[in-house]
Amino acid sequence: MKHYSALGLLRNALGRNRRWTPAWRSAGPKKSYDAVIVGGGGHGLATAYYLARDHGLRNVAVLEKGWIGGGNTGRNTCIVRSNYLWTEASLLYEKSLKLWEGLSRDLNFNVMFSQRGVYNLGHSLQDLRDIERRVNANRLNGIDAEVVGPAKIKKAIPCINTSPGARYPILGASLQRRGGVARHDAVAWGFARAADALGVDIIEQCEVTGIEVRAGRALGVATTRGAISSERIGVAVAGNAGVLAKMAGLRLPVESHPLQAFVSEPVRPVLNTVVMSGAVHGYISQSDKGELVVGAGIDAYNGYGQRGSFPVIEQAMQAVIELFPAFSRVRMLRLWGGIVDICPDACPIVSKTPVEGLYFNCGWGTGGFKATPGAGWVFAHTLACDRPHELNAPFSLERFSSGALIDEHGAAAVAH
Amino acid sequence: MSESAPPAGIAIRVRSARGFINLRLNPRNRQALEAAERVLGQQAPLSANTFTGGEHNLYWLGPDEWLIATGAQRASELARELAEALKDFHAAVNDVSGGNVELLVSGANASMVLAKGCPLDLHPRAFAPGQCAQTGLGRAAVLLAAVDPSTYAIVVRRSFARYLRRWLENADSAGVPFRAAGKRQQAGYRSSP
Amino acid sequence: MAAAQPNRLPRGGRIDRSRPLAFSFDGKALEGFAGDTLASALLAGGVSVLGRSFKLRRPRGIVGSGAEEPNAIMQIGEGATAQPNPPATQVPLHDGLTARSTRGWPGVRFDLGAVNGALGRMLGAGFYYKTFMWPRSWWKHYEHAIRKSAGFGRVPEGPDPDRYEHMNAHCDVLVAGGGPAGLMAALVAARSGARVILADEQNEFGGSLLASGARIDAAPASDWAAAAVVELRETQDCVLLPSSTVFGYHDHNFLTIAERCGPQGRGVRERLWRVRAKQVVLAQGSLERPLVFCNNDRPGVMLASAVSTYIQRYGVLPGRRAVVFTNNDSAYQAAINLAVAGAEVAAIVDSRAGGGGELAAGAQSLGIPVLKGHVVSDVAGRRRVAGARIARWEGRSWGTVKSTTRIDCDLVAVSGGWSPAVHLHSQAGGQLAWDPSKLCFLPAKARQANVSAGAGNGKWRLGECLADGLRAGVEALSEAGLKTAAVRAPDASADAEEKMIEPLWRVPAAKDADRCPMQFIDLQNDTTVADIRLAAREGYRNVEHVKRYTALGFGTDQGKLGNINGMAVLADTLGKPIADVGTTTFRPAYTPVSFGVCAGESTGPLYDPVRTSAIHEWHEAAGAPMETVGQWHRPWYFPQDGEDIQAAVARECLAVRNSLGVMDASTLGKIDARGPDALEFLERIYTHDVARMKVGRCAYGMMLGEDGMVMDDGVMARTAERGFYLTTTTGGAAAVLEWMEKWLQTEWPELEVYLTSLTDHYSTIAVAGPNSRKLLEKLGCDTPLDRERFAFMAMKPAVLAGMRVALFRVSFSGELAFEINIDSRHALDMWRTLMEAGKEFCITPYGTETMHVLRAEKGFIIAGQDTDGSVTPVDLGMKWLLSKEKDFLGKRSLERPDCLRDDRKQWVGLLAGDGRTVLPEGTQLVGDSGEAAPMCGHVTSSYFSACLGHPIALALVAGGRRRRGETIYAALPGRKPLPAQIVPPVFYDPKGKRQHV
Amino acid sequence: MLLIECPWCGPRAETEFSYGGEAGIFRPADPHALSDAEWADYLFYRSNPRGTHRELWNHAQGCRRWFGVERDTVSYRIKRTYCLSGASGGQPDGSAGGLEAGSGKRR
Ligand SMILES: Cc1cc2nc3c(=O)[nH]c(=O)nc-3n(C[C@H](O)[C@H](O)[C@H](O)COP(=O)(O)OP(=O)(O)OC[C@H]3O[C@@H](n4cnc5c(N)ncnc54)[C@H](O)[C@@H]3O)c2cc1C
Ligand SMILES: NC(=O)c1ccc[n+]([C@@H]2O[C@H](COP(=O)([O-])OP(=O)(O)OC[C@H]3O[C@@H](n4cnc5c(N)ncnc54)[C@H](O)[C@@H]3O)[C@@H](O)[C@H]2O)c1
Ligand SMILES: Cc1cc2nc3c(=O)[nH]c(=O)nc-3n(C[C@H](O)[C@H](O)[C@H](O)COP(=O)(O)O)c2cc1C
Ligand SMILES: [Zn+2]
Repeated sequence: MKHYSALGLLRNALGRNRRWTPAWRSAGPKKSYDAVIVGGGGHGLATAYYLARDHGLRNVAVLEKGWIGGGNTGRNTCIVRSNYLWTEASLLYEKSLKLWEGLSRDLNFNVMFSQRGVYNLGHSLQDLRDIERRVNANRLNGIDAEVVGPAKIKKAIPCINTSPGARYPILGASLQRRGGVARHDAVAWGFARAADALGVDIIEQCEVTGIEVRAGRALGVATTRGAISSERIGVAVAGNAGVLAKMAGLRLPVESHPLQAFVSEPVRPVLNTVVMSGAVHGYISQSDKGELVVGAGIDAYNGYGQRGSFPVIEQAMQAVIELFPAFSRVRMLRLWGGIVDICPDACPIVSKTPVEGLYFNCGWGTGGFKATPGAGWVFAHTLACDRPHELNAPFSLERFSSGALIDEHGAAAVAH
Repeated sequence: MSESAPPAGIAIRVRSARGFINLRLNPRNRQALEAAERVLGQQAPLSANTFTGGEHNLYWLGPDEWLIATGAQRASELARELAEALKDFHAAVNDVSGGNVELLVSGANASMVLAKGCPLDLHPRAFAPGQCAQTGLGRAAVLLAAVDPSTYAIVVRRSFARYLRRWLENADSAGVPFRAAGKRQQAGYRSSP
Repeated sequence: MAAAQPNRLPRGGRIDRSRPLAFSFDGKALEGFAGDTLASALLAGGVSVLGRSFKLRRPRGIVGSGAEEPNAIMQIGEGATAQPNPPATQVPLHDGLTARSTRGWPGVRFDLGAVNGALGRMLGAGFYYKTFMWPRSWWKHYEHAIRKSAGFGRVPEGPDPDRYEHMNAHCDVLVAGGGPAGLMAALVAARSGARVILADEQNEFGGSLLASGARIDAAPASDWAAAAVVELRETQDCVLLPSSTVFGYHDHNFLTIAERCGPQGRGVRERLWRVRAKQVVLAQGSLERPLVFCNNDRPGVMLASAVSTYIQRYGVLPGRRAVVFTNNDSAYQAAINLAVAGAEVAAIVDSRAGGGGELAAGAQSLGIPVLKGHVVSDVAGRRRVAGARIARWEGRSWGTVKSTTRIDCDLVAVSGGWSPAVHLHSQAGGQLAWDPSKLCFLPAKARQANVSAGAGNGKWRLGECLADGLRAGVEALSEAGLKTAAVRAPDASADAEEKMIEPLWRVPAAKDADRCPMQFIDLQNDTTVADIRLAAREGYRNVEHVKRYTALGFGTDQGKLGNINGMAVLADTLGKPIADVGTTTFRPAYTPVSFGVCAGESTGPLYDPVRTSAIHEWHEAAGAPMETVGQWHRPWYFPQDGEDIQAAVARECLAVRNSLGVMDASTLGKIDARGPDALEFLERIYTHDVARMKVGRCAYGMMLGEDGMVMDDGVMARTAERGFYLTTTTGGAAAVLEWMEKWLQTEWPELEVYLTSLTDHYSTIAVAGPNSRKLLEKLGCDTPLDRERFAFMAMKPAVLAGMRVALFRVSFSGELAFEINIDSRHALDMWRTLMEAGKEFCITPYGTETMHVLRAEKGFIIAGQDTDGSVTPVDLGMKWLLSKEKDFLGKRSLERPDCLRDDRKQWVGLLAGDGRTVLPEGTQLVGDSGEAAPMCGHVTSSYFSACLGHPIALALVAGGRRRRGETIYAALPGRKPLPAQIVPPVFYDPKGKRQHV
Repeated sequence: MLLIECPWCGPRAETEFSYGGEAGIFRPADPHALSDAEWADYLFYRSNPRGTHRELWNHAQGCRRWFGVERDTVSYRIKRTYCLSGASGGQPDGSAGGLEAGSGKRR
C-alpha cells in the first residue's frame, strides 16, 4: 500500500499521477482461508481489517458479490451518532463513534468524518419526555448530549421553521455535537485498502451461493468463483442476511425492506448540521459538495429491489418542506433505495449461530452505517475468540428467546 | 405566478340532516338479508363498489358491510327497526349518524378536482353514476359515490370533515389544468409561441 | 433602447420578433424574444462565458440546447421566488427575467478560484481521500474551506409563496416524448379511441422537428407536428402535457410527470401527474455525444445538434467561423445550417477516412472543405475558442499525434454520435444491449409494460422514426387489448444516405494521455480522461466505482453528456468491450424536479389533517392552548385571566377534587364488538376475565402484543349478552381496530364477531368531582344515579337533559365521575348545557394536563408515557389484571426468562427528597449519589400535585417494588443528584373511596 | 407505487392498503406447550425470502378486509391475490370465512 502523505501527493502529481497503485489488490480466491467474511460492505471490510490488525488473523478473504460498498454502505445518508436510548445500544454505538474519531488516521484514508452535530427534533410533549430521558441516559453513559429549545435551534439552523403555528411545531431537540456525517464510499474504500495492506484478500464479483454445513459445523462456502473452505465464516450482508441464513438452514428474526433516500442538486451552504425528525418523518443534511441529502421512511412491505414506492418520497418531501419551507424550490436530482434488514427491536444481531463457526452481523436496519467501525471491531472479536465481546453480548440471537430485547423503536424510529 | 387562480368552479355543500347506519351481516344468510331488506324497503347492493338508491341510499362498503344513508330523523328509528328484525341473526346495526358528514361536490370539473387527491380512476367509464368506493381523498379516508356525471357524494368521518372541506376548497381554488367542456375534454390553454 | 443581439439572425426561427423581452444576466441588461430560452437569448446577446466548472473553476459556455446542458447552471430570480440551478437551456425567457451565474468569485469572467485550475493535477480523482489528514485536528478547518465552495445556486430566502398540486391520472397509453416518434404513437392511439397522455418536457411538441428543415408529407416537418397536435387536442380522452417531464418510471407502470405550469398555470406553479398507465411508449429521442480532445471544455465548443437548434429554432448564430468535428454524418447538417445562415465553415473535420455520405456531398457543394481522416486534437483560447488544432487520425486513440495545424475559429461544433435516451426504459428495469455498429446502448428487453420508439430506439432517420412510432403505438394498443385504427406513417422527405459512424472515444494529443492538456468527459464535475485512468490504476475499476471516485455522471445533468464517453474510455483503459463495462444505474429524476411539486398541496395547513372533536370550537373560543395527540388537537388547559400553565392546572385540579370539572374525552377510540363469539374473541384479546362481566358492567381492559408488552388499554363495557363497547387510547384507536380485525379475519375467521368503529359517532364528556352526580341529577336523568342503583363501573343508556346518552360510571380521576357518551351532533349542546347548569358548582373545564395530574395522583398509567414497548403488566404492578384461567395474546411471552426476572424495571411512585422539586419527566435514576452510578430507572410522569401540596412522580425502577421506602437519586443535569424516595404509585385516596361515593 | 388487486374491490393504489407481513404464521394452539425457542420462532423469525412471498395486506382505506398476496420481492410483481380462510391466511381459499368469494368483483 502506498502511504498517503502531503509530500507523496505532490510527488505523484509531478509524476502525472502515474505511480499510484491499486488501493486494494484484485485478489483471486484461494482454496481456503482462516476466516471468510461474506459481504464487502463497510461492516464486512471493517471486520476483516480488525481481524487482521487486532487478532493477527491475516489469511482472510472478503467475498463481495458485486463491487465493494455497493450495498447499503454506498447508499445511505451517512448519519453518525451514538445517542441511543438503552445503555447496551449506546455503548456499542459510542465505541463506534470513538473509532470514527480516529478513523482517517488509522486507515490513512480520509473518510471525511464531519462532526457537525445531530439534532433530533421533538414535536409533542411525549417527544420532549423521550428526548429528556435519552439525553440524560446518554450523559450518564459518558456520551455527549444536550437538550436544546426552539430558540437555540433557530439560531443554529436559521432556515428551519420553528413557528409555533406549524402543524407539528418544533418544541425542542436533542443535540449530539460529536455526531455528524462521513463520506460513505470512502469508508468502504479506506477499510478495503487498509485490510488489503495487512494481507486480506478482497474478492469482488464473487457471490456466495451456498454454505457448507456438516454436523452442525460450517466448513466453507460455495461461490460463483468456486468453493472456498473455511471453518470461520462471518456473514455481514445486511439486507441479504435472510438469504445467507437460508443457505445454512437457518431463519432469522429479520425482514428486508426497501429504504429510500434522495439528493437535491448542489446548492450553496445552508445547512450546517444534521436534522432528524421522527414525527415529521424525514432527516436531512447537506453534503460537502452542496447537495441536500434526505432520507425517507421504509416501505412497509418486504423487498429486495433497491427501490421503493414514490408516495414514501412524497411524504419525505412534505416533511422537509414542513421543516424548511424555503427548500420547496430546491430540486431533487436523484433518488434511490437500499435493502435494510429490520429486527423486531430495531437493534442489531452480532452473534454466534446454532451452526458452529458461522457468525452473523445483521439487523442494523436503517441505522448501521454509524456502527461500521464498531460493528467490525466487535464482530472481529466474536469471530476470533468464538465468543462475543461484552459490547455485543447483549445483541445475540438468544435475546429473542429469552425476551431480553433492547427496544430502540422510540429512540430509533428514525434510526439513522 | 402570483395571480390568483380562477377556481375550478365546483360547488361544495354539506348535505344536511343526514343520518347514517352501519350494517353488518353475511349476505349468504338469505334470511337475514331479506329481513334487513324488508325493513329497508329496498335491496342491498351485492356488487362491490355500487350503491342503490330509493328511500335510502345503500352503499356497499365490503362483502358484509353497508352504509345506509337516510334522513336524520329517520335514522335512529330505522336502526332500531333493523336491529329488531335482525336480532336472531349474526348482524350488527350501528347508528353512526354522529360520526359522518356527507358532502356533495358538483360541477363540470368535479372529477378533475377530486383526481388531485384521489387515486381512483374517475373516468366516467370506470366510475359511473351508481358506483361508489371507499378510498383516500387527500389525507382522509372517504366513501366516494358518483351520483350523476358531475356530482359526487363524499361521506367522511366527522373529525376529518374540517380538513376535507379545506382540502376541497384549496383544490377548487387552484383551478383545473383544462376545462371539461362538452365533448372536448380540454382546450389547449397554452398558446404556442 | 433595445439591447443589441449581435448573434441574432435577421430571419428564421420559431421566435416571435414582435415580442421583445428584456432580461438581465449578472446585472447586465439584455434582450431576447418570446420563444427564446435563456440560453438562446444569451447566445444571441453574445455572452459566451456562463459559468465556472465545479472543481477547477475553468470558464465554461453553453454546450447543448436541452436537458444535457452541464455548464450553464443559473440562478433565476430573487428573494423567495428565486430558482437555483436550472440550466439556461431549459429556462423559457420571460420579460424581466433576472439570471445570475452560479460559480465564480468575484464573477464568472474573473474568478479567484481559478487557481484550482493551476493545481489541477493535484486535484485529480480521489484527491480528498488522500489528504487533509495532517495534523489531525485541522480537518475541521479544511472541511470548513471545502464546504464554503460547495454548490451552485442559492436556496431562496423565504418560504415558497407558490403553490403546487398533485393530479392522479389513468390512461391506456402514456407517450413520453413528443417528437416524430411520440406524435405518431399518440396519433394512432388517439385515433383508436384509447385514453392517451402525451407529455414532452419542452414547451412545444415536435421534438427535433422544431429545429429541422425536413419535410413530412411534402410540408415542413414542423407543420406536420403542429397539425398532429391540433388533431390530438381535438380528440376526446387525449391529454396533452407540454412543459412536462416524465421524470420517474416506477413499479407497476406508475409514472410521475412534473408539469411546469408557468404564468398560464392559473396560480399553480408546478403540477405532479401521478399516472397509472396500461402501456407506455417511450419516445425520448436521443442525446448527442461530444468528442473528447484537449481543452474540449472551452466556451465555443458546442454540440453540432445544438448549433443547428440555435440556428433553426431560435434564429441565433452561435459563431462566425466554425470548425465542425465529427465521426458520423449528422454533424454535416450543422455545417450546412451554419453555412446557409451565413457563417463561415472553415472545415468539417471527419475522423472517418471515407468521410460522410449524401450530406457530405451537400456540404461540399456549399464550398465547405472536408478533412477526412482528421481530428481536432486541441483548441486554443481560454474564454472563447480561438482556433482548432487539426491532426491526422491514425485510428489509435491512445497514441500521440505527430504534427498539428491550426485553423482559426470561434466555434467548434462536435458530434461523437448519438445515444438513445434510454433513461425511462432503464428506470423501469429494462435491459440494454450495446450495438457495435451504431455505437450506442439500445433498449432491449423491457421489464414493465413499455415499448421504445424512434431515436430512443436507435432509429436515426426521420422516416424510420415515424414508422417506428407507429409500430410502437400499435404494439402498445394491442398489449392493452384495444383495437387499432388503420393509420399509415407519413412520408418523410427522402432521408439522406448515411455512412456508418466509426469509433472515436478519445482523440490522441501531442503528449500522452496523462500529460496532455485536460480532456474532459464530465464537464460539470471536471472529470477528465486522466481521472478515469487514474481511478482504474488505483483499482477503482467497476464502472460504479469509477463514477463514485471521479464523480462521473454525478452532476445535475446526471451524465447525459459524458457518461457513454466515460464508459468507453474506461473500457479502453481496461481493455474490455464497452458492453462488459456497462452503464451506471439509471434513477429518477430524468431531470431535476422541485421538492415542492413532489410534495404537492399537502404542506402548510394541509400537511396533515388536524382532527378535532365536536366540542372543539368551544375550546378554541375559551382560549385553550392545544396539545397534539396523534392527529388530534386536544385542549391542554383552560387559562383564565393571564394564568400560566401551572396556575391553570392547579386551579383545574382543585376544582375537580373539591367540586366539579368537565373534560372533553371524545378522542378516545371506540369500537362496537358484537356477535355470538364476541365474548370468546375478547377473552383472547384482553388479559382479564371478560366472562365475569355482567351486562351493564364496565371493566378496565388491557391488550398486550404477542411479545407480552403493553400495547393499549381502556375501559370496556358489556352492553349486551353478545355485545361490547370498547374504548382505546386516542393515539391507538386506528391501529387497535386494524389489529383486532387482523386476528379476527386471518387467525380466527370461525369467530362470528363484527367490529364497528364508533370513535367519531360518540363524543365523550367526562364529568368529575364530588358534585358530578348533583349536576346530572339537576339536568334531569331518566335513570337513578345514586350509588346503589348506578354503582361504580356500571354503564347505562339514559336520557340526560332530554338527550339520549350512554352513561358510564367510570373515573380516571379517582373522583366520583360519569362519562357521558353522546351522538356527536349533540355534543356541543350537551357541553353547553353542562356548563350552564354547573355554574352553581363552579364547574371547571379541564384539559389534558390536569387529566394527567389527576390520574397520576391515583397511580393510573398512560400507555405510551408510562410504558414504552418494553413494559409488561407485571412491571406495572397489574398482575391482578392477568387471567389465570385462560390464554390471551401475549401471555406466553410473560413466561420467558427475561420477563420473570425480579430486577426488571417496575413502576413505582417517587417523592423528591426536598419535597419541592418537580423531577423533570425523563430524569434518569441512579442507585447512589456517585457521579457515574449505573442507571436503574427513569421518571415517566411527574407533576406538582396542588391537592397534595407537593410534587409527585411515577417511575420505572429496577426491582422497584421490593425497594419501597428506599432512597434513590435523580441524576439532574448540572446538579448534585437529588435523593428521592420510592413509594407506592398511588398518592391520593389509596383505598379508592372517593370514586365509590 | 404498487397496484394491488383487492379480491373484493378490484385493483387499487398501494396507498389504500396496509401491510401485514408474512402469511401463514399460525398461532400455536397451545403456546404454553412451546419451548422459549419455539415461541420465539413463532414471534419473531420470518422466512424473508428473495423471490415469491406470501403476505397479508389489509384494504385499510377500502373494505377493511385482510387478504393474501403472492408477490415477488425482487420484481415486486404480484402473482395473485386471494381471500383468506384458515388461520393466518395460510391457505388461499375462495370461501373467505363464509363470504362469497369475489362477490366483490365489479359488475
Ligand atoms: C437509504 C438508506 C439510508 C440510511 N441511512 C443511514 C444513516 O444515515 N446512518 C446510519 O448509520 N445508517 C444508515 N443506513 C443503514 C446503513 O446503510 C446500513 O446499516 C449499513 O451500511 C450496513 O452496512 P453493511 O456493511 O452491513 O451492509 P452493506 O453495505 O449492504 O454490505 C453488504 C454487502 O454484502 C454483499 N452481499 C450480499 N449478498 C452476498 C452474497 N451472497 N455473497 C457475497 N456478497 C453478498 C452486498 O453486495 C453488499 O455489498 C441507511 C440505509 C439506507 C438504505
Ligand atoms: N441524423 C442523425 O444521426 C440523427 C440522430 C438522432 C436523431 N435524429 C433525428 O431526431 C429525430 C428523432 O425523433 P424522436 O421522435 O425519436 O425524438 P425527438 O428527439 O424528436 O423527440 C424526443 C422528445 O422527447 C422529449 N423528451 C425526452 N425525454 C423526455 C422526458 N423524460 N419527458 C418528457 N419529454 C421528454 C424531448 O424533449 C423531445 O422533444 C428524428 O427526426 C431523427 O431523424 C437524427
Ligand atoms: C450521501 C450520498 C450523496 C450522494 N450524492 C449524489 C450526487 O451528488 N449526485 C448523484 O448523482 N448521486 C448522488 N448519490 C447517489 C448515488 O448516485 C447512487 O444513486 C446511490 O449511491 C445508490 O446507487 P445506485 O443508484 O447506483 O443504485 C449520493 C448518494 C449518497 C449516499
Ligand atoms: Zn377492498
